[in-house]
Amino acid sequence: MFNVQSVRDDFPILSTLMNDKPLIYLDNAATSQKPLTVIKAVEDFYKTSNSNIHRGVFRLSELATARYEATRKQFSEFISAEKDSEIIFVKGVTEAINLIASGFAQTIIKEGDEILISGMEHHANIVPWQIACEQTGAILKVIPVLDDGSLDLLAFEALLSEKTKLLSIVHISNSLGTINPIKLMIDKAHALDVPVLVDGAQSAPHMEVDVRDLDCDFYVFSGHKLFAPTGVGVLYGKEKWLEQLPPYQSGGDMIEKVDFDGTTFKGIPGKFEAGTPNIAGVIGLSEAIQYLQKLDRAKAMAHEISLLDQATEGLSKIDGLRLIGTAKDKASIISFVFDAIHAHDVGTFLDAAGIAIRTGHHCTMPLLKSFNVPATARASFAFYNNSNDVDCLVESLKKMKSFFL
Amino acid sequence: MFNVQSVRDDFPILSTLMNDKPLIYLDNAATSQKPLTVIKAVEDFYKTSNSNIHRGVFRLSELATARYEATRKQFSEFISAEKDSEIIFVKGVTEAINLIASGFAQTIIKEGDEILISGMEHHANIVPWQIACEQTGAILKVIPVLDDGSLDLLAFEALLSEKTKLLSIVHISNSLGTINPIKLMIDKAHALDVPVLVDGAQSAPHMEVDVRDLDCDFYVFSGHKLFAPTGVGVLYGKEKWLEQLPPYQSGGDMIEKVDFDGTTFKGIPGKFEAGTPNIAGVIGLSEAIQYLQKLDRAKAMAHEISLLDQATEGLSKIDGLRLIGTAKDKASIISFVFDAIHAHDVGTFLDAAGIAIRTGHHCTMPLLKSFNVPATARASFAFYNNSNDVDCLVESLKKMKSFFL
Amino acid sequence: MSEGNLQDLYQSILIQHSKSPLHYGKLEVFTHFSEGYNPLCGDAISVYLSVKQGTIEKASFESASCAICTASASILLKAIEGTKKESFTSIQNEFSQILEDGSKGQTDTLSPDVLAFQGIKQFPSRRNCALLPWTTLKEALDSGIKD
Amino acid sequence: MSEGNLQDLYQSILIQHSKSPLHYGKLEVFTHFSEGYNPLCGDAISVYLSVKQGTIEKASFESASCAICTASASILLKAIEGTKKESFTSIQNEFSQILEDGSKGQTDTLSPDVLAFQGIKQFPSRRNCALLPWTTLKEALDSGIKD
Ligand SMILES: Cc1ncc(COP(=O)(O)O)c(C=O)c1O
Ligand SMILES: Cc1ncc(COP(=O)(O)O)c(C=O)c1O
Repeated sequence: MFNVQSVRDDFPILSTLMNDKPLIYLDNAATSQKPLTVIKAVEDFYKTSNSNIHRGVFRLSELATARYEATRKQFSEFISAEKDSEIIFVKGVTEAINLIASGFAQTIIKEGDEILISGMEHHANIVPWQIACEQTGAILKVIPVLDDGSLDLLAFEALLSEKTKLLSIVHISNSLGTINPIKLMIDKAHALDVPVLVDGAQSAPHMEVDVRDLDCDFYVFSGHKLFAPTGVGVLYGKEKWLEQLPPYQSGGDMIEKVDFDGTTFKGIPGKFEAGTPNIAGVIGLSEAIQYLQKLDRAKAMAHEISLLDQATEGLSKIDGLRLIGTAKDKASIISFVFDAIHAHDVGTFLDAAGIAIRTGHHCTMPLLKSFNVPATARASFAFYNNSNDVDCLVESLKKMKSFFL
Repeated sequence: MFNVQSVRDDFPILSTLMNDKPLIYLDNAATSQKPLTVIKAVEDFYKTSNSNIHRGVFRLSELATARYEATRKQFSEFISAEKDSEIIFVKGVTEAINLIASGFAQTIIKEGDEILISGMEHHANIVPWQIACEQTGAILKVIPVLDDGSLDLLAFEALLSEKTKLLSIVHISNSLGTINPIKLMIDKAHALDVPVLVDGAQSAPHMEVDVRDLDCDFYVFSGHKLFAPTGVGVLYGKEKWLEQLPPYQSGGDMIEKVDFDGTTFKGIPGKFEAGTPNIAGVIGLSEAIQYLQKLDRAKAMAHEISLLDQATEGLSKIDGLRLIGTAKDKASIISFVFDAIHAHDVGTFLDAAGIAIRTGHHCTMPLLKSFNVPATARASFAFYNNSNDVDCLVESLKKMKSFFL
Repeated sequence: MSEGNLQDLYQSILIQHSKSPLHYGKLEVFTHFSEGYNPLCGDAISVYLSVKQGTIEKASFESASCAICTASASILLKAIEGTKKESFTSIQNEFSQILEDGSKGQTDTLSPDVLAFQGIKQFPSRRNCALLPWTTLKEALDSGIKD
Repeated sequence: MSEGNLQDLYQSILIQHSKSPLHYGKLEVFTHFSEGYNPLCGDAISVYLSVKQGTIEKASFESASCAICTASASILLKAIEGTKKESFTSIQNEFSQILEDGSKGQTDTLSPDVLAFQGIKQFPSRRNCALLPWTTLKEALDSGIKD
């Protein structure tokens, strides 16, 4: 069995109050909480080791550089990348996708080409492609979402063609919890030589990721959802792709030589890491990965699924509540609406009970439009949530009904 | 008098050892150390208040959003901006300049136009313009640097013309310490309707900045050099310019509405802040500004200048040492070379004595080329350095000579 | 905050307005129209006005919105019907005042129901919900079909 | 670390090589050439080789570089002159070994002077200084003018 209490003790915020009630944090899909080891690592870095990297010959700087580069290696192992240089540190998933979209627009996509995404993408995996298409004259194609919140795989196959220059697809929907069959989709795409970018914002926190097994061409992460600090993320890309793409931002640290007559760039990963990075963020990320590696992740996942099952059952019994997203394969994210109570009011009511959930479009407006709802209430569970959290959610929603109706 | 000891007590790292010697940190131009209040603010945020912003209706998220937006206001006041919405949070100076360069390349610069920079720019203020020029067919013009490390202002006036679409200029040179007469330069530029971007990476830590008094069009900062966390920075831009520039990165939080038929963006500042920002970084920045506001900055600056004078005098007496950068108006940054000892060996020797300086090209290769040196050793002082630090530097350099020669 | 404050926010008068909003529906004939949207929560509202010789003769709205927004629209459109276009600004100021400081001040033009919005002060993220109908109506007046 | 370790790094033999490097200068006639650059510290080096029938008959370098890099070049070029092109790899491995683990192992081809580089292990940021002449020479051999 997964010892959830011992895990909870690692996360200081879980023993605080919100609105005078013990905090029940169910907004993990927006951002995760941080274990004490991560918080301490950042604190210690600033107290004892803070220095810029890659440039100093003094001990502090050497150590900071070594830790920064060791995190690259560690993350590379964490997701089974082939080479450490395939790991690029970025600000988060949004920056990662912008980097790739901008590179594709500059060097790969031509007029008439197609980019394939799905109807359940986060805005971060829609808007950069709209812009890339606008700049190049390419066409954005969208895989439809079925009523249960799974992808229409037949339509997917029909949409995939030799015109497709990239399939960019979310691994786990942040609004619905749907786990997409990306391995299968990658295989189909590769059969037509179409590279695949996987938006892993929601998957890395919930499951083990093996990019070599998936054989995806890009995989992107946000640290803040992965129990690490804000402002840091990771772009994984296969070497052959990273080498093809032009630099994104330019400036210090990503160059080999600057001259007013011309500038030469570093190879990967350096060419994509311009300027002083979020060094403390990377060091926090390193601790977060270590924390995850010490967990029994299989048990943690099983625990999350048991929370999801408990919530699904509890919520299904509430009259007037409708679940949005009921695909067979789901992670511990659950969206719902009430016939007669707006999601926003649901959020405020739960807030008063100390329960933090998200309400709104979750940066997936087109998806919500296809479900014909303006907003949902969404509870998302991490491995540190427990069945009491779910009970409180269900009980509060029942109370809420009598409050509003 | 400036009470440097009491200030030193605020910075935990200053009482640590490096190579078994008390740390003497003279690499402040690369990155600054952080006061305990900043470190604590980040720690407390993660322990008690961590949440995503702009999206949640629950208390934690409201508070995080309020603090994030309050920092915008605070920073706006700190630099006397006209409107809070002129403050954009970015990763640092590198991202800020890339954002502006990319926007100018897309909407303002045309073939044959000119961008004017100087010969003492950091790579972050060179390479993005080289790329923008390459993309548009514009021409990069460079204000020459005189032998003492000041700008050739006559040449500047000659280079400025109605073809100039932007003057982008460093306020204080990170390699030489030269303080450029930017107010005068801005006046000259504005007389020809040329907007001015000021790279304030090195100025904000050393002096008070008043963007309204300067009347600059853009001013950019890196938090990590301003006693704040890594991975956060600020782009100030006049409203009229920010409104003209297109969004940079796209994704969540910067949109009004996303639809597969078309997307509308938020106004400023939102349109430039895509994705989850470095929330904890911004909160740390807020504390750093508060810390600075509590200092008597005039006294702190006078103290820094006394350190610079002491160092200049001490170093000048060492045979075979040559100062690089001897402009009249200088901040507390001092670069030097030895006839017979390479900067890199200087750095290693000082390191063994617990003294952290930078050696190399300091991301200003063209500048060093113009001085005909491959690298310099650079000591840069913050207000928390003291005269003992300078004494140790000078004494160690003397010892070094007998070691190597 | 507690369920006590929650009752401050969702006063029964407000809940009532949200369940049975006044002036709900689309005008058959209208001279001014605007749509408002709050991306944070997904509130969406359409405001219809029929303005004749500077007087708002008819006003209605349709919305997919939370209780706060719906109640706010209900109270606003009731208050605005029959008034001069110009008086909108003063009504709007009155309302802002109530949101801002929960002032128990006079309500000159607005029905006393509007005092139900005093509780919102404690819920900053819900302020925009209450304001959406107001900004939308303002837009309708400013940029709608001219009368 | 202390000044003791500093002496490990800057052994007197190494200082000597750096002050009076062997094989310094440009060959008048050369078949292979390459430039190397270390952006971290600004070390720059040019390597000149004259290769005939697979044998490196002459080797020299010019540089603006730190003591470690200069000494490394001096020792390398002395060792390489007169050897077969193919033997470079084994010499290079030998050198890497010394940097890596400070091994006191045999030096088969290299002059015993090279053992002065054992101290570098404690100074990871200086490793590249020692390696630059080696990678540059390798490049000269690989991509230089063919003999
Ligand atoms: C003058 C100047 N400009 C730009 C930069 C780049 O700043 P950052 O690396 O924080 O983006 C620096 C710092 O290295 C600098 O000193
Ligand atoms: C599926 C998905 N993609 C992308 C993002 C954007 O991530 P970030 O805001 O960290 O850049 C998120 C998180 O909001 C997400 O859930």
